[in-house]
Amino acid sequence: MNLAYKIFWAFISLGVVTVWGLTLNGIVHKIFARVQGRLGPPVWQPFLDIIKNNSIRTAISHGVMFYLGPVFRIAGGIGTYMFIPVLFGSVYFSNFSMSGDVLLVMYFIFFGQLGMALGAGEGGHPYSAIAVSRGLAQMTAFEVPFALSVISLALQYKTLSITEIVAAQQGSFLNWTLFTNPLAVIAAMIAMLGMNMYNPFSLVIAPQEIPIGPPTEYQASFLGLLATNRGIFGGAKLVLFMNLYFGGATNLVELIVKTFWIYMLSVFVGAAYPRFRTEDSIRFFLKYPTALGIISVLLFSL
Amino acid sequence: MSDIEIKDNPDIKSELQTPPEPGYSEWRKDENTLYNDGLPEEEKDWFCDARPQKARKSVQVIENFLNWARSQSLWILAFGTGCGAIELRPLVTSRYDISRLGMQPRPTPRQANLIMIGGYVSIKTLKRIVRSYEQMQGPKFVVAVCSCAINGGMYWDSYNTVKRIDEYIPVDVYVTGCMPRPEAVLAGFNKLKELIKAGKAEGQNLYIERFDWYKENQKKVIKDWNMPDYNW
Amino acid sequence: METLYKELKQYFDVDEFSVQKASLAFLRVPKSQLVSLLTHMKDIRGYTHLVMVTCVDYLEQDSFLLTYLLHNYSTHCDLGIQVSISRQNPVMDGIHHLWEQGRVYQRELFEMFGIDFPGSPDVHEPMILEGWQGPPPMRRDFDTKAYSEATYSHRPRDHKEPEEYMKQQLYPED
Amino acid sequence: MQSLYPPIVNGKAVYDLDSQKYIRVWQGPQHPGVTGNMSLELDICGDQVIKCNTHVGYLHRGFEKLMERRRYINCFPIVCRICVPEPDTNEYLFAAGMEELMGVQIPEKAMWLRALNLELSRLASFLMHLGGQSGAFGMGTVAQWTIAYRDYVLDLFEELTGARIYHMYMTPGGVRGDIPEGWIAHTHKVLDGASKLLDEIKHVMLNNAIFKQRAIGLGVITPEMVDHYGIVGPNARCAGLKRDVRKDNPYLIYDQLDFEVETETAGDAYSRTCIRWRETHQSIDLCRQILAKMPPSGAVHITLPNVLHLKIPAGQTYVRAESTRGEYGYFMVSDGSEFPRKVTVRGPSYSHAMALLEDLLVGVNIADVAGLMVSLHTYPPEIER
Repeated sequence: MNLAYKIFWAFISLGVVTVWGLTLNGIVHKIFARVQGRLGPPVWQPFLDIIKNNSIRTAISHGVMFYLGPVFRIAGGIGTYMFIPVLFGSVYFSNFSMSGDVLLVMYFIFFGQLGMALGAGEGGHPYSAIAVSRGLAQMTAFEVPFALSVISLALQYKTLSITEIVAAQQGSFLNWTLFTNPLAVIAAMIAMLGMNMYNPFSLVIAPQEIPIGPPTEYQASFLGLLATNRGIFGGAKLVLFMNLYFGGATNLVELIVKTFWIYMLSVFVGAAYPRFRTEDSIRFFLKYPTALGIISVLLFSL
Repeated sequence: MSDIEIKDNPDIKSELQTPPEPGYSEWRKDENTLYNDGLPEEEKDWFCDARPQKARKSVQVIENFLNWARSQSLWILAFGTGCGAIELRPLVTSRYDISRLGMQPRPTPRQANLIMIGGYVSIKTLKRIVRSYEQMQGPKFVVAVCSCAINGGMYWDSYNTVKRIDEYIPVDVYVTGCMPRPEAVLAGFNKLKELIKAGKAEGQNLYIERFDWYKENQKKVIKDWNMPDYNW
Repeated sequence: METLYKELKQYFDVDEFSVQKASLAFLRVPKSQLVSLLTHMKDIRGYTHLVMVTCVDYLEQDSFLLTYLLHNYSTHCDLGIQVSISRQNPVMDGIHHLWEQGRVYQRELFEMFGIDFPGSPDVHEPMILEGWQGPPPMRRDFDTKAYSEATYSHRPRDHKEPEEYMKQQLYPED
Repeated sequence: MQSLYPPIVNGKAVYDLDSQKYIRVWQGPQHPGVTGNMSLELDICGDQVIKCNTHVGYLHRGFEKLMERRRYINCFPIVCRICVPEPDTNEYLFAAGMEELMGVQIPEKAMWLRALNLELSRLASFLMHLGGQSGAFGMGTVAQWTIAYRDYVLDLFEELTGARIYHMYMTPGGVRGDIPEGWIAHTHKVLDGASKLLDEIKHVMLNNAIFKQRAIGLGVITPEMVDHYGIVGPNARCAGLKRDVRKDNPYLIYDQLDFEVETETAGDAYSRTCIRWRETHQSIDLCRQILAKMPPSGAVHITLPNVLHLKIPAGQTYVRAESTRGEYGYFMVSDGSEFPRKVTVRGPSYSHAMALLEDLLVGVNIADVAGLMVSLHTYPPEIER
């Protein structure tokens, strides 16, 4: 397959994951609403919000970096997604996974958030600045157990390539990392709770304290871009976790089922808990998940 | 109490006491700049002094589609300006649940399209309402709930509440009653949706069109005007 | 309450004692003795809770009547200590050192009646009214209706006047 | 290590906002974490608040002025609008003050109906508070449950009085009407549901580890502070003081009801939530007691002379009642004319939201500002009226 075809299919799969990520967002809002005893918004509400945000007629900018914030964010989201194989064994849905490994993907996860922090900082609103500092502090904290878990995987499979990690988990479901290296999976899933920004780790975007967090000043199409990224980045994260810990997927149905249930973990926890303070959540991340990660690394390095 | 009676935006033109003057008011330098007189001298550089311009519309077909999308995703500014805010809580919870209609409260004016004026507006709040309204990005809509926002209501002789909110910001839909029931407010929101779909809720452009008139009214009651003439 | 009044009478120039109900009485004290009486009530008599401070404007007598209402939690009795001050030069001693919320009441009284409390923190800062340029609004000679009509425009009624309309409906022959 | 707090000169903290060590943020009036329409001006250093100024006055309508130029009966529709979540206390107090000055006694049945109405409104207000408290710590689920359930209590009001929020039920001389048919059964159903909901809330909210972690030790009120700041109601009871107007100065028929004053000793936000949770139960219990003990029939109001020309003898009085936030009081002065000379409203939030909040917030993490503010249960219209 030549490069042009590759790019063509990568964009198709990007479209698929965007739609699925946004639909998942809609489903999640619906589930939250049902837990709270109401009907909730329609499942397609995130799409309408994006259209609405892009159809706003005026937009206020605060400078070049302010423009670039959402661009960095979506670049981070697309970058994360582009180096993950979506369907194992499929020539069409493998993106550029042969050229990058899990470290590159982790870099892109960081990249988007840092770019967003720069852009939001230029917004000039004190809430943006406070929320950026909290968000980056919390992000650094949850990257620790996630990184430990990835190191443990690298020791286990003797590779950093996601495709090879998925290949090693094929065969029976007992080959999944979930069963072969449960400690690393638990550490990484707790880190994912932090990444998804649902309760109890939602302080950064908490409306009651520092409303909305970094995107306080973002409006109109900037917000539309950020909402689109929520679909892409959310989908990419789920696909990454599925690949690393849950044996990947060989067809789209498997992908949809697995990512849905991975996402539901955040939802179940999120609906039942209040949120941590920043320092409490950092303390939490650096305690139990980090300990689990270290144990799993030690287990496979000895 | 609380009859469900929704009025269309009364044509403000017919009620204008003074038509917008062709010349420049004393607080405007020229056609495109604002004086920002209320600001101290050293702060004037920090604020934009451009006069807001009317927003362009797209082609009618696209505009119709966008209007439909706008009507399906109204984000309310979470600003409880008066007693009417108490009915906002039942509205977002399970009994009435406005999220069914694609509406959600939004804590920052930058991301909200709809401001709900909940009842009486004191002068101190009016200043914040004007500020929040101008910070919202258009097309933006205003729903005035409770009688007090329409004609002063119970507080018709109070020294600290304005009697007509439509002199200070353009209002799309009024909901009468003291308190209007949540159903009445919901009906008001549905009416607003119809107006948006029909392309009649152009409050943002109306505000820009009659900018001088609105500003003069605002400055008449807000005695300590210490903010820029237009809050970008 | 009567015995309390008799005891207080020995130390302070209190008069115009009136009992409203079993647990509530009012008395009048000269302006100069107010703070010492409040301190006495708070420290010795157990009237530790400052319920409120309010002011009644007696325009016809050209005076403000300040009422400091104290509550005793052990006997569950209230004592309203009233002090009359001149309307021309309304200055009063502050009680913010006795009760923390006193300063809030004093800010409000300054804003609403123009009674000055020298030394009270932030007393001259606007608390409720912002950019207010008229006279203190709670004073009796301030006419809120006239002010409102002069400042805010009235929405003209586009339907029938209710009085006329009901007259036509009910008594059409008149 | 450099001290977090700035030096204090002449009783005021001195610091330079341009030093980039401190930042000034405003919370409110347009902020979902602030109760009602008021604002906090916070100077923060890192995540900690070092100074707080409360700004009120966004809801000022000049009630005391408006009442001076309205006849007594015309004051009625506006007094209940002073406090939106709990208007009945205002109605009751204004009516009680008038009756006391006039020297009239209301019928027995009217007293029971008034007490029932007051307790139901306490229940509704507490439900909203519990929702707000959980919402302030990010637990939207409980907030949705309680605020939605409050609507059923409002339904009861609607059936009894004809209005959801502003009831205008307790008119001078009694109440407007008797209980409609089938209302008592409906009430029992709603009360049963409420106590079931409260048990669920206990499991989800009060026993939640994160909720405890955040609320315990937040904004401690010590017994010494209570009188100094004029703290009343549950905020005073959480410091261990048995102060309840319903027990201390019984009004209406509260001396015939059987209840205990709930107290806690910790004085922090968690104990305040627990007290309010228990008082919600207490309100449900009192409603049941009132329904059981209420005389089945009787006059519900006395006949007053033409209320439009009602002249009240000269005099002054102070009446108080226990609202959800504490002692609520009306000071009324009559000069013998048709208009009240002066009506002063003493709202409990007056001391809680201004002097107390400003001092309690110092040193608090900015994430807990909303939680602390809600736990004091302040409501701005009582402050500025």
